[in-house]
Order: sequence, then C-alpha cells, then structure tokens
Amino acid sequence: MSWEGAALLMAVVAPFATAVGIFALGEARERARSAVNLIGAAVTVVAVLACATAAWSAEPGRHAAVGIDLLDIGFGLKADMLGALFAVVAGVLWLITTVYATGYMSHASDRARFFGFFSICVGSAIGIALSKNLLTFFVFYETLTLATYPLVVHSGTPAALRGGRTYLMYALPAGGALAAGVVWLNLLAGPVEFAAGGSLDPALAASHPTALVVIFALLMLGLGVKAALFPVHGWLPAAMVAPAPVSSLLHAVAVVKAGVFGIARVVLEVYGPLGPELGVTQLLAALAGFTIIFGSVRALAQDDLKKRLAFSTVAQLSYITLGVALASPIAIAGGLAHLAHHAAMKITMFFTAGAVAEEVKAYRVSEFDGLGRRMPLTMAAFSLAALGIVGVPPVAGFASKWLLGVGAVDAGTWWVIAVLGVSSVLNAAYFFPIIHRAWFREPKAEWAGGPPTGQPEGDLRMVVPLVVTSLLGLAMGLMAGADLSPASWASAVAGWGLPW
Amino acid sequence: MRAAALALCAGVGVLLGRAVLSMPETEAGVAPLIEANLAASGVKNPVTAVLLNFRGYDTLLEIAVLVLATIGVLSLSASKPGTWAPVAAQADPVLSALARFLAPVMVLVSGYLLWAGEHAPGGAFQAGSVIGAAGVLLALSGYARPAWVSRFALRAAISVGFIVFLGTAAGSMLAGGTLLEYPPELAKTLIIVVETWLTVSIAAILISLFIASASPAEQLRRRTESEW
Amino acid sequence: MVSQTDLYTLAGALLFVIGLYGIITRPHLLHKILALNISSAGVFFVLVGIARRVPGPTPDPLPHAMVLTGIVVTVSSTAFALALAKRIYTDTGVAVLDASDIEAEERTGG
Amino acid sequence: MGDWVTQQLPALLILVPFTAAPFAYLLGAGYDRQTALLSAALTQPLAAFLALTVVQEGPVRYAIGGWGGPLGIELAADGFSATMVLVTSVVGLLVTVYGLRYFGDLERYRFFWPLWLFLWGSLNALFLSADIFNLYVCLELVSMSAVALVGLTLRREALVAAMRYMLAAILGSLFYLLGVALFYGAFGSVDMATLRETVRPDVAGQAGLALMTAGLVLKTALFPLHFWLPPAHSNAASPVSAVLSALVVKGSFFILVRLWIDVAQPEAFPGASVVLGVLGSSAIVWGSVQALRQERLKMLVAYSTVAQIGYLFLLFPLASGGGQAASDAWVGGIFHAVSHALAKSAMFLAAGIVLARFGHDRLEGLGGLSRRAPVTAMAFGLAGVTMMGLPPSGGFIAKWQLIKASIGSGQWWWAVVVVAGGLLAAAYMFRVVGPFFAREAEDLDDSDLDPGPSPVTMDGAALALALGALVLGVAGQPLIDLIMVGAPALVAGVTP
Amino acid sequence: MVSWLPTWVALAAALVPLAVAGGCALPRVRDAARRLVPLAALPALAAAVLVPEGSAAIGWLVTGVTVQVDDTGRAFLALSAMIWTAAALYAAARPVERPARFAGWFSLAMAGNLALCCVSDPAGFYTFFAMMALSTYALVVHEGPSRRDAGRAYIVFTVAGEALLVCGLFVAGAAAAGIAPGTTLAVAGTVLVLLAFGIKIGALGMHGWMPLAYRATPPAAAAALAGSMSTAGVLGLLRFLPGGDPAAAVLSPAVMALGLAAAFYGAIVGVTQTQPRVVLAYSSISQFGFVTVALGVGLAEPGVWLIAVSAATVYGVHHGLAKAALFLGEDVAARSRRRPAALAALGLPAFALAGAPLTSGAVAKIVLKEATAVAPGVWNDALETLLPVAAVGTTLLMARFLYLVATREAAGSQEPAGGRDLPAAAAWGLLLAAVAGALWLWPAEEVAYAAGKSLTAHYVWLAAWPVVLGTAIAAVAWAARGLSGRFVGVVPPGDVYAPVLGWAARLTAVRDERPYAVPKAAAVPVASSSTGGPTQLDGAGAIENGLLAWATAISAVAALTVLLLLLASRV
Repeated sequence: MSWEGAALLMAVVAPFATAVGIFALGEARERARSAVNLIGAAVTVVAVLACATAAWSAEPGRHAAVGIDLLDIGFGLKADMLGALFAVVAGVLWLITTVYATGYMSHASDRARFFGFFSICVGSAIGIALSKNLLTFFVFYETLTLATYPLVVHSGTPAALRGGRTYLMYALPAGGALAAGVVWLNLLAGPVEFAAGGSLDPALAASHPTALVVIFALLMLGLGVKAALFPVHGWLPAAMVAPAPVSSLLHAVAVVKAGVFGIARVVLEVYGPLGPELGVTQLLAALAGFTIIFGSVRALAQDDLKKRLAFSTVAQLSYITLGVALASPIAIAGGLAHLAHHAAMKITMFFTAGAVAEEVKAYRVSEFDGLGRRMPLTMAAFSLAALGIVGVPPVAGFASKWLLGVGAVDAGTWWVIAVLGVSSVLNAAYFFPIIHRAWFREPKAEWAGGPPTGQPEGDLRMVVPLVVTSLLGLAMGLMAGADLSPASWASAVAGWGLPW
Repeated sequence: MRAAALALCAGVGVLLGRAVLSMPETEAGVAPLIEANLAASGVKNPVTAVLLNFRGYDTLLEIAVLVLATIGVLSLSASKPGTWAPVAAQADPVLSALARFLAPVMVLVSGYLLWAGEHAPGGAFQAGSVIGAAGVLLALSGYARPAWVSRFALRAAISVGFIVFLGTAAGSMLAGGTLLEYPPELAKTLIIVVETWLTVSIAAILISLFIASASPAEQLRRRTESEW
Repeated sequence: MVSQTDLYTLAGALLFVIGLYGIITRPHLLHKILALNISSAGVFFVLVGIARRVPGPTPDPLPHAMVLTGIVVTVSSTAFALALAKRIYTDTGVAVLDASDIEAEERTGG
Repeated sequence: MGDWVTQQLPALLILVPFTAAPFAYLLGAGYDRQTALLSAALTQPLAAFLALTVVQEGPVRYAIGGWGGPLGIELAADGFSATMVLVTSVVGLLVTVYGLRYFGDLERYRFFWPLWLFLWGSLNALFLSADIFNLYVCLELVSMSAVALVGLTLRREALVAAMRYMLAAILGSLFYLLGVALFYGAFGSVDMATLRETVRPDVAGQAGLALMTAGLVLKTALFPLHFWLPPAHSNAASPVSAVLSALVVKGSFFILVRLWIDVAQPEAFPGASVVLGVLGSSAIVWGSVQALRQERLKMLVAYSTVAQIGYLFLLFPLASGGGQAASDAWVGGIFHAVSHALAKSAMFLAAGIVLARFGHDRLEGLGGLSRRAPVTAMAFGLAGVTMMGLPPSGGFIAKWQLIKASIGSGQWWWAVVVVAGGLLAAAYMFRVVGPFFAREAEDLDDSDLDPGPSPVTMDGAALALALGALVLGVAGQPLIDLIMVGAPALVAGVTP
Repeated sequence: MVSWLPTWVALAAALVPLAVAGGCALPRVRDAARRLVPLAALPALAAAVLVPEGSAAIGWLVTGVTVQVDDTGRAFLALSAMIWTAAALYAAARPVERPARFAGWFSLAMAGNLALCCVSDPAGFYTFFAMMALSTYALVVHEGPSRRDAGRAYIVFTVAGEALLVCGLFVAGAAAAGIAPGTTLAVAGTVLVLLAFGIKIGALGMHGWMPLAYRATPPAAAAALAGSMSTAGVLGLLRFLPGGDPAAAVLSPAVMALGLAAAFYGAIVGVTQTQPRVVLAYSSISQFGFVTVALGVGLAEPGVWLIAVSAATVYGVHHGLAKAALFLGEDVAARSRRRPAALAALGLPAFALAGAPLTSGAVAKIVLKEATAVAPGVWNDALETLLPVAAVGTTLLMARFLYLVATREAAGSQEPAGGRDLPAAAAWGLLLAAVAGALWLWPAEEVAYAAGKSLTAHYVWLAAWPVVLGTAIAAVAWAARGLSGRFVGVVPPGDVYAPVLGWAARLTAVRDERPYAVPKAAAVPVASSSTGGPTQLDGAGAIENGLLAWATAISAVAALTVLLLLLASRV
C-alpha cells in the first residue's frame, strides 16, 4: 500500500483504535488512558496532515484512495482537497480538545465512556471527510449519529436524557431519509462516487428529473438535521446539555460540520451542474439564507450562554450551506473557508463557556458582568472569537464573509448581500452585549481584584487550549490570503471543483 | 368462538378432502426401487429394510427423539433423575406373585419379537416395550428399588442403544463408506447388534418414563424457589 | 366414484380436522394432547391410504415406514407433553394454558 | 485423514453433537460441561471447513447408506445450508462458552448440556437434510429439545410457556407431515432433488405446499401466529432464549425457503407469496409496536424477534419475480437471518447478565447500567445497531439488499416497510439503551443476589456476537459469496 | 520626498500605535507603554511627509491589502497624525481613571485611523476602519455607567454602519476582483457606501449618535473622534464612491440635497442646544453637509470628480483641525482659571469654522466654491445663494458655543478638576497653530491659489458678510433672551433617535431562562416493579392479548391454512 493509503487508513483507524484502548483501560487507570488518548490524537493529526499533503501534491482529479468491496458497494477512502480540509480541522481540533477535556472532565465520572465515544465521534467525522463515495459517507455518518448519543446524555440527568431523546427524534428519521435517498440514487445512477464537478450523468436530469429532485430533498433532509438547517435545527440547542468539550468539538465542529460537509459533497461533487439545472440549489440557498436570519434572531434573547452559542451555530452553519449553494466559485470558497473559520472561533467560545462554568460557575450571559477582570485571557479569547463571528476583520469570520459577499455579487444574487448585512448586525447584537458585560460593567466584589493572587485565572488545561484556538482563528483571518490558509485552500477546492 | 373454530375446521376438512381426492389414482413412488434393492438390504421385510437400511438415518434420528424425550421428561421430573423413586410402599401379595411369575416370560417374549423383526413385523420397539411393561409391573409390585441399579446404570441403559447405533454409523464411515453404509455381508449382523441394544434402551426408557412421572407433588414444589 | 382407498384417506383427513377442532376448543391440557394424537392418527391414515396407490398387491413400504417412524416420534412427544402437563398441574393446580381457560375448564368439569 | 474429513463433513457435523449429547447425559455432573465444550470446539471448525469446501468446490451432496435419493436419504450442503450451519456453530460455540459460567455446576441446570447438544445436532441435521420426510423428524427433534430447554428453569411461567410452545410445535409438525404425505402422494418422492424435477403446480401438490407452509409459519412464529414465542423466549434461561431466537426459528424458515424458492417455484403458487409478504410486513410493524409497549427487557427483545422475523418473509414476494431483484432479495433475506442471529443472541446473553446481576430486567430499573456493567451495556448497544439496520452492520447490508430488491422489482411498498421497520426498531432500542446512561445507578438494586462483576467469558461472548454482526456490515463479502454458491435457479440471477 | 522608502513603510509606520496598544494590554509593561502614546502617531506623520507616491499589494494579509500613498491619503494621514498627537499629549496631561486601559483603546483607535489612510482596497480599508470604529466604543463609555446610553447609541450606529459598509464594499471588492456587477448592484453598492460613511460623518438621518457620543467621550478622545475619526468617513467616501462612473450620476442630486439639508438642519437644531459639546456635534453635522454637497457635485459627471475630491479633502482637513481645537479648547476653558484668555484663543477655531476672512475657513470655502461652481444647471445658482446662508448658521452656532462656554460657570455645571494645565494648554496650542497655518502651508497648488485669492477684497467681503450678519443676529438673540430662550432645549440631544435606541436596548435584553448546565443532577424516582407484559393495557395491548390466546391463535392457523388451500385450488 502506498504511503497515502496508509495515511488514509491511519487517519480513520487511529481514533477508533484509541476508543478501543480507552474502553479497555477503563475508568480506573486514568493516567494510561489520557496517555493513550493523547497519543491517538497526535497520530491522527499526523495522519490527516499526511492526507492533506497527498491531496495537495496530487494533480487535479486524481487522488490516493483505499477501499474494500462489498456487493456492488465499494467502501473506500480517498484523500482529496475538500476532504482533507475537514479532516485536518477535525483532527487538529480534536488534539486541542483532548487537552481541554482532560481539564474539564477532571472531576466528572464515567470518563472512560466519555473519551471512548468521543474518539469514535472524531473517527467517524474523519471518515466522513475522507469517504470516497456516498455510501461510505453514509456509513460513517450514521456511526457518528449513534456515537454522539452517549455523549449528549453523558451527565445522565433527566435534562440530559431529554436532550438525548430530542436528538434522536431528529437524527434517526433523518438517517432513514438519508438511507432512502442514498439507496434510491445508487439504484438510479449506480454506485455514487464523489467527483469534482459532479458525478451524476447529466442525461439523468433529462430522464428522471422528478426522482432527482426528490432524492435531493431526501438527502438534504438527512444532512440538514446535522447541518441544523431550519426547520430541523431544533435538536442542537437541546443538545447543549452535553458537557462543554462535546458542545465544543462535536456541536461546533465535528457533528454539525459533518452535515454541511455532506451537503457540500452532494451539491458540488454529486449533483454538480445538475443542481442549478434542476433548480434545487437555489431553493437550498434560500433556505440557508432564512436559517441565517432565523438562528441569529433566536440567539438574541438567550440568557444561557451555551444556548445562545448554539443558535449562533445554527446561523453560522448556514453560511457554509449558502456559499456551497451559490453558483459562484468565490462564494463556494467562502462557504468552505467558513467550515474551518467557524470551527476555530466557535470552539473557542464553547471552550470559554465551559471554562467559565467550571471556574466561576457562571452559566448565563447575565452573570458575566465584569468577568473580564476575573478571567482576562479567557474573555479576551472569547471576545476575539465573537468579533470574528460578527465578521470584524482581521479575524477569520471576515474572510469567509468577504468571499461570500463578493461571490454573491459574482452570482448576481443581491439578496444574499442583504442577508449577510442583516446577519452581521444581528451577530453583533447578540455578541457585543456579552463583550460589553465582560469588559465594561462593574464586576462583583470578589472578581474586582482579578484572578486569585498567585494562581492562573483557571485550569490551564482549559485556558491554554482556548487561547490557542482563538489565536488560530485570528491567524486564519489575518493571513487568509497566504498559501495553505484555509481560505486559499478552500479557493483551490472551489477552483477545481467547478468546471461549469 | 367455537362456531368460528368449527367453521374453520370444516373449511380445512373440505379443502383437504378435495386435495386428497385430486391425487393421482396410481403413483408407483419408490416401491419398485425398494423391491430392486431389498436383497442388498440385509433383511427380508421391505418395511424393516426401509426402516433399518434404506432410511436407517430416519430411524437413527427417531431413536434420538426417544432419548431426547426421555431426558426431557427426566429434566422435568421431581426426584433426582435416574433414581428409582418408591412407588408403592408395600404391594399386595397377589400382584407381586404375578409379577414374579410374569417378568421372565415377558423377557422371553421380547427376545422372540426381536428375532422375528428381521422377516416379519416386530423388532426392537415391540421387544423393548414388552420388557418395559415387565419393569413397570415390577415397579408397581414394589420390587422397584433393587440395590444393584445405580443411577449410572440406568443412564447407561437409556443411552446405550443410541450410542451403539451411532457407533455402527461412525464405524461404517471409518470403514470407508458413508454414514450407515453397511457392507451387505455384515448388514444383517450389524442390524441385529443395533436392534438388541435398542431393545435394552427402549425398555429402560419406558421404565424410567413411568417412574419419573410417578413422583409425589411436594417433592416437585421444593425445587421451584428462587430462580433467576 | 370414490374408491375404498379414497374413503380411507378421507377418513384420515376427517380425523385430522376433528383433532384440530379439539385442540382449539378443549381447555384441558390432557384433552389437547389427546386431540393432537387424534390428528396425528389422521395423518397416518392418509399415509397408509397413499401407500395403497401402488399398482400391484403389496402396498408401498415407504409410507408404512414413515408411519412407523411417525408413531415413535408422536409417542415420544406425547410422553414429553404429558410429563409437562403433569408438572404444570402439580405446580399450578390447573392444567390449562390461558387464565381465561380456567373457568371454561371448570364448566366442562375436566 | 484430511480428505476423509472432507468426504464425511456433513455426517460429522451431525454425528459429533449427537454423540456428545448422550455422553453428556451419561457422564453427568462434572463431565457434561467438558463434553459440550469439546463438541463445540470440534463442530465449529467442521462448520467453517464445510463453508470453505462449499465455496471452493461448490455444493456438497452426501448419500447416507450409499443408496442416494430417492431410495435413500441424502444430505446436501449448498451455500444456504453451509451458511446456516456456520452461523449455528458460531452462536453455538459462544453460547456454550457463556453457559459454562452462567449455569456453572448447578444441579438444576445439568440437563442443559445434553438437551443443548441435541438441539445443535438437530439443527445441523435440519440444515443439511435434502429429504422432506427426514426434515419432519429433524423438526421434531429441534422442537422437542427447544421446548425441553424452555422448561429448564422449572419456573411456572416457563413451564406454561413451554407447554404452549410444545403444543404449537407438534401441531405445526403435523401440518407439515400431512403436507409431506400429499407431496408424496402427488409426486411419489420425498427426495428434494427428485421433487425439483417432478413437482407440478397441481391441486394436490399445492395443497401439500399449503399445509407444510401453514405448519412452518406456525413454527416460525410469523405474525399472527407468534402467540407462543414471546412467553417462551422471554421466560427461558437467557442462553436458551439466545439459541431459540437466533437459530430455532430460522430452522423452520430454512425449510420454507427450501420448499418455496428451491423445490417449488413461487410463481407455481401465485398469490401465496404475497400473503407471506403481507404477514411479514404486519409482523415488522406489530412486533415493533408491541416491543415499544413492553416493560421487561427480555419481553422487549422477544417481541423484537417477532418483528425481525417479518423481514425474512419479504424474501418470498421479492424473489418471486426472478432476475437481479430476486438474487438481491436472496442475499438480503439470508444475510438478515445471519446478522439477526448474531445480534439477537448477543442481546439475550447481555440480558442474561443483567438478570443474573441485578435480579430483575425491568426497563425502568436499568438506569446507569453503562456504569455498572459497561461491557454488557456496550454489547447490547452494538447489537442494537444491527437491529436498527444502521451502518456499519449486517442488518444494514440486509436491509440495503431488500430495499434494492423491492425497488428493483417494482414493489417499492416493501421498501417503505423496511425503512419504517428500521425507525420503529430504533425507537424500541433506544427505549432500552437511553436509561443505560442515566445517572442514578441505585436503580439497580444491589440485592445479595448480585454475584458481582460478570465473568469475562460471558461478557466476551455477548460482545463477540455483537461485534460479529457489525463486522458483517463491512467485511460481509465472503459470506455473500458463500450464500450465492449453488443458489436456486430462481435467485441465482447475476451474482451481486 | 525620499524615493528609497518603499510604500509599505507608510502602513508600518501607521501601525506603530498597535504595538503601543499591545503594550498597554500587558500588565508588566503597561505603564511604560502608556507614556509612549503621544509619540505613537509621529512615525505616521513622518511617513505622510516622506513616503513617496505609490502603491504596493500585500497578498497574504487578510484578503490581500493594497497600500496606497497619494495626495489625498497623505493629507488625511497628516491631519490624523497631528490631531492624534495633540490629543494624546492632552490626554497625558489630564488624569483619567484606569489610564492604561484608556491608553490602550486610544492607541488602537489611533492605529486604525492612521492605517486606513494608507490603504486603498476595500477589505484593507474596512479592516482598519472597523478597528478604529469599534475600539472607539471603549473610549465613549470610558467614564463609566453614566455613559451607557451614549455608548449604546454609538455602537448601534457603528454596527449598522459596518454592516452597510461591508455590503457596499462587496460590490467594490467584486469590481476590484474584475467582476463587473450589474448596474443595479453598482448603484446599490454606491448607496450602501454613502449610508455607511454617512453615519461616520453624521450625514442627515444618520447623525443620531453624534451629539450623544461627542458629549460622553473624554475630551482628548472626543477631539480625536470629532476631528480625525469622523473625517475618516470623508476619506472613505472619496476612496469608494464610484466617482466618474456614469451609473452613479443618478444619485448626484439626492446627495447634494442631503448635504444642503444637513448644513441647515445642524445649524437650526444646534443653536437650541444647552451643552457646548452638543452644539459642536451639530456644527459637525452641518459642516459635513458642505462636504456632502461637494461630493454630490462630483458624482454629477465624470469630469468634475477630481475637483470635488480636492474640495472635500481641503474642507475635511480644515474642519477636522478646527473641530479638534474647539473640543480641546472647550475643556481647557472649562478647567482653566484664566477663562477670558482661553475664550479668546477659542475664537480662532470658531471664526475659522465660520469662514471668517484670513482664516483657513475662508480658503476652504473658496475651494468648495470652485467645486460647487461646476454644479449642473439650477443647482449651481441654488448653491451659490444657499451656502452663504448656511455660513450664517455656522456663525450662529459658534456664537452659541462660545456663549455656553463663557456662561458655563454661571450654569455651575463643572468644577475645574486637577491635572497639569500647562502641558494641556501646550497640546491645545499645537492644534491652534495647525488651524492657523495648515492651509497656508499646504503644498498643493490649487490650495495655494485659493489662499491667495482669499486675500482679495472681493473674497474678503464674501467671507466677511455672513460672519457679520451671524454675529449681529446672535447679538439680537442675546438681547431678546426672553424670546429666544423659549427655543432653548426644545430638541433633545440625538433628537429623533431616542426611540431607536430604546428599541435597540430591548432587542438585546436577555430573556431570563433556566440554564441547561445545572451543576447537580436531580434523581429520577424509581418506578414500581412490573412483571411479564405491560401493566397498563391500551388498545394495542388488548388486541395482542387476544392474539396470544390459544384458541384465537390456532383458529388463525386454521384460517391461514384455509386461505392457502383456497389459493391452491385456483388451478
């Protein structure tokens, strides 16, 4: 097997192997478990970076791939630019989150179970990223669906179980819809590979237009749930009951991005030109646009920080969907870049939420007055990320929004510009009050003196990761124009992804 | 309810009758084949030939059923399986006298039945049943707890026929043939060996079935607490 | 024109459904088991009838062999069923399957 | 030696357990478990070897007594048979290992071993037989050993359940035997190979098929004839429940498939295959609905079996058309039988551990199981994946094939049933799995019953079976190749 | 000009304050860093003088930034650098609470303001514009909770402005990327840019934040805000209005009308105000109205855009310096013990703003006239007549301002606070000098020409009469206080925007909800035990019990058999 193949396998296998190791070590042997976890995450990072290298060095249209065949189903992985983008994001952030989680969970119970399923989720996400065809994608997608459940209900409280139930009520029917769509499409078009510019035979659009539209709807329903598209977004705020690392990596990055990534795969690499031709991508764009506004409006009045962040995520995810659905390479680049940008920024904010909850037991925005004095670094990181989401340059969010806007002009869809403008205002409206409270309100008496003397402002295993991710977000935006920056990478994808 | 059941059964009956009548008037089946191969079977009676040779495998499984049923019954029985439970505290003298006289005769009869089975209807089952009856008689007349019968002996008696049958089957395989493929010259001998041991087993089975199900209820009750 | 063999076979079919009716309607386990035996007797009738269909004097030995095997099997299963029924009776005091059968059982005075 | 074994494989697969059974009974306490283990350790490789031989050299025929059909009885092992024998051996081996500790040397459970060995041998005999009358004897063997195993615990509910099962089984056998009689009367043979040539769609023949079908449907507990299954499967000792749900119901299903797809042709009996499909669909829905209503774990799992059996019967309408769709359905149906066998036995074994540890299996009492018995909980959960038909799992491949077959054969409504069934399954699975993660572990009452952490062999057996069901979902190709070896003409189609 | 300096040096120099801001954030070096703030703008000033004309693209930065040094940018860079330096010196002389924090935000705003003068591409400009605008919020609310309303007003308008701006710049950016937007999008983009920067310069309808923010911000910051940061809006307009694009010509009349309206509205509302800084705010609204008019003229036809640009630049610089001087002077006067002298010194920027002869105002007005002279058709005459009238209004505003400053003590509003008066006065002096000299030393020849022209009798008269008239009216109004007093304070600061701000407040108010992440778990009650099937019997349960009954079940077997046998008999 070529080194690319080995890297591909390793990238997917390593997290699962980590999970097995963690389960095997069990609750008691914490030190060994953390070691296994970190090593596994590190190996994964190396592997996904290797995959990215392979994708980068491969000439367009040709990718390293490995796979096995079952029936007429070929399960397989491939290292292409688009997949590598998501895989690297998931892998790298997993490593950081692992450090964070060891700090956050240090007093929690059932840690073996937690970290085990966590690894499985990441493995599935990377599998989703590197899947070579729709079916492999579907397999990992469903694995992710299941492996997330134990994490959502982890705390075991009635609220947690309720949240888990809500999650399943959305996720499982979605899985059914996705399955139906996938099978149908496979029967209609044979095994559906992912290929730049769409893999469906254009003749199909003429022969089975209705079927293709229905299948697209089924697929979007299945993927839209994880992508938190209106009206199937309801599970995400409910799932915020999960521990912070879960909300951070899974509900800001791995799981939800798996949905939008799937949408990207289907729209760009399965339907390709057929999408606009059938008129389905326009509808998708409209839905995404609405979701952006809807999510932002709902976020406005949320007092519970994580819930506010969740609604923000609902809105931000649709930026990606919107970009992908617009028939302009620039917009697509913007959307895909946001995949990485939003990940870095939102994970920072969820990290913050968790760190604050652990350190000063503050859960609501209304409890944040003067928190900047008590946890300056943490809140600085939060503010930086928040500015990024609002789209304030030079933080990452601006770069993607900029590409989206210019792409919208390119595609001639003026309403997208309006949506972007309104959403920026709304984003500011729900994030600036937090920043204002943290920095410009008078703190409680015990916070006024700053962090307890002689101590860091919080568990460093939590503070350092969130500072790192916020700086990542800044760097992504500040050097968006540089080679290998997510934005340039995404542009490269969009560039060769769109022959029409 | 009953009316509905009656109607349904009637329906089954009518349709079944129709089907039965629609069968071809004459159908040779495999009778000619049996005739042709009777000589090689080692027995003269075609039915016995089918039972013990052509379709000996059915008979093997049938013995399996028998042993299985016995084990099943014993598994349900109250007292420890294989022990002779006291049935009649003290039997009345007439019965015991009759039993003492009849038992040897019945053994003799069963021997004849076994021998006759080779050319006329008869064989291990009939023979075993007669000995079984003798055993039941002894049990009823209070002779049923002789010290020389251990649990193991009874278990052995129950399973020996089946084991010997399996042994001959396996032997035919080791001899290079297939399962139950008797060399024509040995067929008769082997069949008689199997039949003999089957007789023992069938007798033991019938006796233990009788004994096993003839045990007092309170013993049963004791064994049914605290299950998981 | 219904031949003698046919009558024999039809009788078998009749026995079968009679047994079936008994199995359905009689609440007491013993009755059910006996009804089952009636049904199986019916089946054996049919087999014997079929054996008669060969041209020539001697009947087809295969169905006979089947009947013999069938009898042994039925005997065994009957034995086991009886043991089971007895055991149920000793444990529960009644020999029925459904609670609803208990009073039906008392009515028929089984 | 090697090729002798190869020649005698079918016979050996039957002889080994059948020989072990009386010895396990004869030797009694102290040696019975070893005998069973030895037999299992011999049978499993033999089964694997048979599968290998079938894949490499095609279907195997074995003339018992050297006569060959129609005079004598033949054993035949095509892909289907070999598959069922193989899955039996895998489940059997693991159940045996599990039973070693589960039953221990409790006097009361000594009878498990001979009965279980009889059952194993009978199943092999059934799967390998090529003679419809011999199949009747096999059916009786299977039923009686199964019933005896159900009654093993001697609990009142168990005994009544066993009685109900017993009567239903005998009745089913009688229907079957009557059908055999009519077949013989109509076509003059009980040997399948001969019948395959001579069978005609005339009234007597079809009536025979009808009677056999009725009897077998009853024995397979297809809705609405499932009345005996839930009590029997839920009240038996858990290893027994595992074997019953995983293998025994498949036995009568196996004969049905043989008769319908192999010996007779569905289109030779129009309409009936649709009836079976409809009953199957109803079973899927009804069984799931009932599973959703249950309050005890083993009852829920038993009803899940009722539902899952329904999928098997979709094979008949889907295969009746022949062609590619038929062969998809063939693979789908059998694949489902296999993966369900693995997953369901895993579930019952896990349930057994729960019962053994905590003295009850009330659903609302299972809070925090994943903390108290993590491996057990995981085994159950993984098995659930196959039940729901989510990838990666054998259940998924099976449903995938069934959906393909139904859309491919233009009968899309069966596909709807399949998808809906998956969702219902998810609903009742998560009714169980959800509480596992609940915080309040004190739900599980630590009565002095709790024998402490379950032994690794028991947990291991359950987990291995569940994992096996998952592995089928990604590495199932060899099994599919096996299934397609010597597949009946109707479904041979194009090998997928 | 030193030709060996590469263009990007300008940006580097402009970003020096960023480093200072960073220093102010670090606890260790905080106090040292804060002392460097007054020097932070000097490199930019040097760059404005030294860096030669040119442009350079920095591809990796954000989405690619183009550094641009041209006359316009140079002018604004110099203006900003001067004002920020003066303001920083003044701030250093006046104690504020949490000085390091103030210095940090101050430098950050400074960095953004200076840097935006050096870039010409949409994304880059927006980047620094946002940096400036958002960090200013911290300055507005620096004096604590009492400033929250002003802060909200400022941030609401700023955020709206940022959003409008980024949308407008998308179009510009697309054009820059070689994508031709359709006419509709081009016009829409222009409108968006106008609105966005209009907010910054308090154009009519977008001015609501200005009075409140000017009043709330600490003096030094207010000077920078009013003098430099608002003027950055003018630069934005110059950079991104599609001057010379015929498509935009349709907007010209609207823009001119808007400008005129603002000029009068500011004056009329301003005179009724009761606080000096609010008066200054309205004067800014009015003054930027003049600039707007010039731009409107420029949009009319491609040929005149360049004239408009230079007019706007010159007027912007003039107004920026004067306004900054007025803000510092207001504070000096308020605190100084020698108020008459301060008042006298305040006269200079006041008269300059009014456009009195010999002041920069006179020169600026001439440059403005050059532009309005080329206005199309009827607009030409309209502006000819109306602009001097507006100048009268400006005079009135200044009079009102001086009056309020002079009489403040009588109003007794503010006690002279601590701090070192002399350095503060010196900082102010620097600005006064700039006000006095800037336009006379301006290198561009059209300015020199205008300066020369302004000394001719005709133009002296033209410049003088509005001031005289205005002063006279002011005197009359002062005489008739009883009458004019009625108008005082009828319009609240921020006039029509009070409701908007209340709405914004409600929008972001949190709903009180129980948080998800409750620390402790409540136990779930253990339900009672159940055996066998379900205890509760619903419909499905009843049916199932029926099916489980033996008789029914076996009847079902019989029924199935009948069905199959019937099917069998169909042959």
